[in-house]
Amino acid sequence: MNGGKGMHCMKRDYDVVVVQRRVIAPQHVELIVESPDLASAQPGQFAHVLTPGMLRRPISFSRIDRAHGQVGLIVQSVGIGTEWLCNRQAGDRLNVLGPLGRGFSPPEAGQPWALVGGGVGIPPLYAALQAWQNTVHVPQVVVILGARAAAYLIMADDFGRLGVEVRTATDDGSAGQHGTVLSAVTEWMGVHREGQMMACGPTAMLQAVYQVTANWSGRTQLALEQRMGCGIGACLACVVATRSPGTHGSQYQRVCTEGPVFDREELVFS
Amino acid sequence: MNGGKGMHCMKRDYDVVVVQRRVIAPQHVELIVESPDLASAQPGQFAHVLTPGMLRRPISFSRIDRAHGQVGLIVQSVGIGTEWLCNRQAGDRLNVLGPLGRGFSPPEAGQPWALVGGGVGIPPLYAALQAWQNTVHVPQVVVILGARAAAYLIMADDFGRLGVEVRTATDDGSAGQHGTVLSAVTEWMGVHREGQMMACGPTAMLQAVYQVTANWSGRTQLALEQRMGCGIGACLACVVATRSPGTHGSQYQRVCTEGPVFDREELVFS
Amino acid sequence: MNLGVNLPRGLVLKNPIVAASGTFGFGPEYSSYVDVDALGGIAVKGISPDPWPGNPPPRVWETPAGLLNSIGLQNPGVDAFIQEDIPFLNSVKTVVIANIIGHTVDEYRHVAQRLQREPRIDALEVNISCPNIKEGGMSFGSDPDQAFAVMHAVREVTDKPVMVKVSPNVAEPWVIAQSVVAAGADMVSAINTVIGMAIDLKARRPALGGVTGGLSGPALKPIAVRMVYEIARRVGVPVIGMGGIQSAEDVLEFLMAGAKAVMVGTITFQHPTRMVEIIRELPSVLQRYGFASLDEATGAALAGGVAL
Amino acid sequence: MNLGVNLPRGLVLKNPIVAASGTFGFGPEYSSYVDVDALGGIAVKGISPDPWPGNPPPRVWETPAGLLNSIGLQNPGVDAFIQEDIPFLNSVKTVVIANIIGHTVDEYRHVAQRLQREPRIDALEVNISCPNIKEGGMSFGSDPDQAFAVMHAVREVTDKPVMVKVSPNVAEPWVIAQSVVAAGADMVSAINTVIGMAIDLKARRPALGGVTGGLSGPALKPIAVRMVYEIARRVGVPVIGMGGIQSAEDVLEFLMAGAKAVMVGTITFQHPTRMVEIIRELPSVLQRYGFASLDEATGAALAGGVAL
Ligand SMILES: Cc1cc2nc3c(=O)[nH]c(=O)nc-3n(C[C@H](O)[C@H](O)[C@H](O)COP(=O)(O)OP(=O)(O)OC[C@H]3O[C@@H](n4cnc5c(N)ncnc54)[C@H](O)[C@@H]3O)c2cc1C
Ligand SMILES: Cc1cc2nc3c(=O)[nH]c(=O)nc-3n(C[C@H](O)[C@H](O)[C@H](O)COP(=O)(O)OP(=O)(O)OC[C@H]3O[C@@H](n4cnc5c(N)ncnc54)[C@H](O)[C@@H]3O)c2cc1C
Ligand SMILES: Cc1cc2nc3c(=O)[nH]c(=O)nc-3n(C[C@H](O)[C@H](O)[C@H](O)COP(=O)(O)O)c2cc1C
Ligand SMILES: Cc1cc2nc3c(=O)[nH]c(=O)nc-3n(C[C@H](O)[C@H](O)[C@H](O)COP(=O)(O)O)c2cc1C
Ligand code: FES
Ligand code: FES
Repeated sequence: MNGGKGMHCMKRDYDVVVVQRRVIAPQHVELIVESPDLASAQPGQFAHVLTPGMLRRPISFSRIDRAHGQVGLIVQSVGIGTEWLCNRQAGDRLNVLGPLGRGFSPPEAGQPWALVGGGVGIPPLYAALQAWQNTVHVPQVVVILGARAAAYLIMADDFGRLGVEVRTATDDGSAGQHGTVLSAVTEWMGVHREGQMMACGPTAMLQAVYQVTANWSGRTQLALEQRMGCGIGACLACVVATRSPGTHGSQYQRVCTEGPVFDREELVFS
Repeated sequence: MNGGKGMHCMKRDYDVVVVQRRVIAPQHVELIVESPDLASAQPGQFAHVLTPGMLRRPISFSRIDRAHGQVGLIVQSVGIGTEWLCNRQAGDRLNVLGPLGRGFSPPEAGQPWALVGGGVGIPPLYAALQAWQNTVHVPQVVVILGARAAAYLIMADDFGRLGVEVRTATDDGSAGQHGTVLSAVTEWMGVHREGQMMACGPTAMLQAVYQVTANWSGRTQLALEQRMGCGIGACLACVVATRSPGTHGSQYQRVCTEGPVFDREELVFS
Repeated sequence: MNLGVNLPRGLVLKNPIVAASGTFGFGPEYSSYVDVDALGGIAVKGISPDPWPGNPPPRVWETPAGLLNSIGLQNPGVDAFIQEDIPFLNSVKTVVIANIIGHTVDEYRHVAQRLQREPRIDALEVNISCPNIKEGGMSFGSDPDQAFAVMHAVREVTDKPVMVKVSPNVAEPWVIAQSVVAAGADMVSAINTVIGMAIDLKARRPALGGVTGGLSGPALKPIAVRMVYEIARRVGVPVIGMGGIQSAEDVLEFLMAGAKAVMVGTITFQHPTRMVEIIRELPSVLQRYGFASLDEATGAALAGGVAL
Repeated sequence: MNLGVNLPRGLVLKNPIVAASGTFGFGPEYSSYVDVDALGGIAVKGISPDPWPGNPPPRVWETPAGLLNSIGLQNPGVDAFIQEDIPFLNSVKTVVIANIIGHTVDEYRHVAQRLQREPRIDALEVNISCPNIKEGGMSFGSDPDQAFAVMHAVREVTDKPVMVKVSPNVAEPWVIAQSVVAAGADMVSAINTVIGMAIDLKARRPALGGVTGGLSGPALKPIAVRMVYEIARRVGVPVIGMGGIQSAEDVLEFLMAGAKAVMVGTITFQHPTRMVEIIRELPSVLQRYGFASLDEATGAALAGGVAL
């Protein structure tokens, strides 16, 4: 079609089949979809999923099973699009674009590693741990999970089965520490002056992590959410303020293309 | 609720259940719905049916079975609303307003009676014949049906089973007379200088019937279609030009309220 | 929660949901489908001095999440309205707002004067989207001076509460709103329909008998919310917002943009009882978003860092 | 069926479907999802003399059948565009239209002049919805004289085909269209987005970082069709129509309202390949409605009894 232009290996939107659906928490559903294409994703990347709304919905991968060509999507029902997604059943098809965006950079060997997740920010951290736990040797791994209440501490068991230390915090104290992930994060940074952190969750949580890591000498990667249009870099809807200029002439970079994962030093986060 | 105002016997929109669905011609589906309320309808009245569009869709009754509290709706798929309706299955619910509008006046005893229908204008004529064949004594009944082609001559068998004379015409000559219902109508008027006619069908057909009955001394009732908003008389969307003023100060009357059935003498039809 | 709304000149709505003019007839049509008395009020169809015939059909056409209409303000004239419709309206236990229209300033004045003597009419809504036949057919609503003249004439002959309904088909509807307030309008209602058009592909002609028509329904909502926002922060009088309301959340959106009450139109065609459902749900929706009263909600999105 | 469209100054589109400015980036972004060469053309994002930062996020919000955006014309400036984006565009085998923006007449002239020397740019689209910073921030598109001044300045420095993109946020966009044609515009493109707004109920503030935004998508279609109709019958130059196109039927609707070609924007976000599908389906849709060519369809709903 684009003969002669080597750069044009045509991607496109495509259909994938839901092979399994399970309710994992109130208003939270995990869909396992079959798709070798999506299963080529890096942890932290996302699929842009067609729903009945005007725009597609960005959803991260909760697990990436390259061997079986399957990925997981954990969806929290918060509006028309996610409600529709949560109602999909095994056998249904989803139309997707992806995998999209820049995922997490792999952890560095030899450095302690903290994965800090809140709400539906937890799934991509699981995908990250799954991908790199056995390929990168790190001396210590801790997973710090936060949620409103015990019922919403999604994937805690999955992490447990990977044999890593899991600390939890809930707003209402119904499981783990009473409060946010912040105290566990601070405590961990106190012990590990060097190290690496990957965080994903609600903007308020990421802002707090951004603040407390200000004087920490480790590396912090934050996976952001932003309202998106195209999902592929064309519309400049999904921007976040950054220190170095992105493309298109401003201090803004695109969450869908340069992100969703940014190094904290890149961001201007208030 | 409206205590004291005797006029306010509250109607409302309500759900009815589809008990049977059958494909009766290409793109034509008959839905039998259970509803004693709808089954109180007069032939020629309609239900205003909720579909995924902005507005409801007006659909006439193809049969009215008061005894069993059931009515039939024959729907031709011509757009988003009717396509959705044609896809309803037994067990599904429809939300309706109705029965609405002014149906056919019953035939007068002693006068020969012609029912002239085209396309999805045929169903209300069947309801009329069913209602009055055994209650009003008329000396002669003829049913004249037109359609694009043989496959679209809906309900011809149903009429046949009522034991009346059925003449048919198709645009392509694949059944009955080649051409429109007009020649059968003219022929019948030639034989019956007095009599009564009820016609329902596409606007072009009704206009032709309107023309050819201009000097006929019988009574002609025409059931019209018009784009509707509310369906209950409030929005003045569904008007047709008439000789005598309707309500609301113009020569227009409302198809949903004063109609859909009008005496030809009422109409200014060009 | 108290849903009452106090408006100028002693006009009190029992709740902020009013049926929009032209979508609720003259009252009786929907009265067997909706408990009219439960509504905050009803605005009847536009009324002119003499009968207006309206436009040739077809008069409605659907568009994505919207409705085009070219009814053309068909109405029986003010005398027939008083004689034939007020008797029914006398039995209604809620606020009745007469929507008035005219082709000249004198026609508006005439209708307002006739209705001044009718106690059943609680307020007037001056629809200035009509073409001014003396001034070449441009609508009264597209020129601040003409809008002023209409409102000024109406104010001379009535002491009833008066709202002027502004048209969105101008660059700066708030200038019109400011002008009618200067002329004595007690309130502003916003917005009327946006002019639109559709083609009937099969018929190869404009879909509406009136060629162009007015767009209403959910498609309009973002345009309407913006107009309410722009007007509310510029005029010192209550704004009645409308355009595409389907739910109690939509009502809250208009309140937060600056409206004191709302009108609901097109959705009634789909769901005759939706207005009553909205009234029922409104207290819990307000609470869900942290508002203890209607007044707290009104204008809530204008405060806090939004530059005027 | 031949889908080619001949436009002024030798501009030829292989088909009437052009990607709308701001929805297709600078070309490369969608190039791995769509066969860009199959399109009639692409209009790149608005380009100013210097980089513009754009508005703070959030920059998009969904509305019923519509999309609000407040991107704020973020772009790297004409120099970066020429250096970084033209190389890719050189590999594209279809028409490239540069959308140009500025805060003063001189800024528009500057961008047009810089691009005059770029053979890859086949045509200019002058976006006059930008605020005029010298004249108090009102957009160039809301005043016929200012619109004239912009087009006049552009015409002085370029002999490329130029279309002016009119804004629907004025009472009479056709007056603006007539004015820019008088100033030398070869074509008119219509319409840009309608200003709208939404409230984020949970956040209790306007949903967009820019407070108000531009409404695009299917909700807009009836407004856009009407504008194209009003403009096409008043200006003697080709009109490129747009606003809410989702299907080949929608394209036909714009053609029948008077457009010679169309642009397609928001729907691409949902379906990147929709434009290519429309191109494939267009011949059979034209035939289904009885048209043997594009030209037969253009303006078909204007003829036959529609009073001007
Ligand atoms: C990179 C990325 C990854 C994400 N991964 C997940 C995930 O794995 N699981 C999950 O449940 N959610 C995830 N989200 C959030 C998810 O996309 C939103 O919850 C969803 O778009 C809401 O759509 P809705 O129709 O249900 O809500 P509505 O509020 O009806 O949506 C209206 C519009 O706002 C947008 N929107 C609303 N909330 C958000 C949000 N938080 N972020 C971005 N856009 C939003 C929607 O896309 C839509 O365009 C992710 C978001 C991003 C940006
Ligand atoms: C009193 C009355 C009785 C009817 N009875 C039947 C019947 O028994 N069976 C049947 O199949 N059809 C009947 N029709 C026609 C039917 O209502 C239309 O075919 C239907 O509304 C088309 O909707 P759509 O969404 O499929 O088409 P679209 O073209 O997508 O509809 C768009 C809009 O136009 C309106 N519309 C389109 N065509 C017509 C039409 N011919 N008449 C009125 N409005 C129209 C729709 O209601 C809708 O608002 C009747 C119409 C009227 C007025
Ligand atoms: C069929 C119809 C008729 C209308 N007639 C009038 C009218 O007579 N006077 C008026 O001021 N507005 C009239 N309107 C406008 C509505 O009152 C309202 O401003 C508009 O429809 C937006 O609200 P909605 O989206 O809730 O319908 C009419 C609207 C419709 C749909
Ligand atoms: C995200 C976005 C960005 C846009 N940016 C521009 C722009 O830079 N220049 C311009 O002239 N129009 C811009 N537009 C308007 C579109 O080109 C088009 O006029 C409008 O979106 C209507 O078409 P649609 O409904 O098919 O999207 C933009 C629209 C969107 C949705
Ligand atoms: S969503 Fe369009 S650029 Fe990111
Ligand atoms: S459809 Fe509203 S009056 Fe007939």
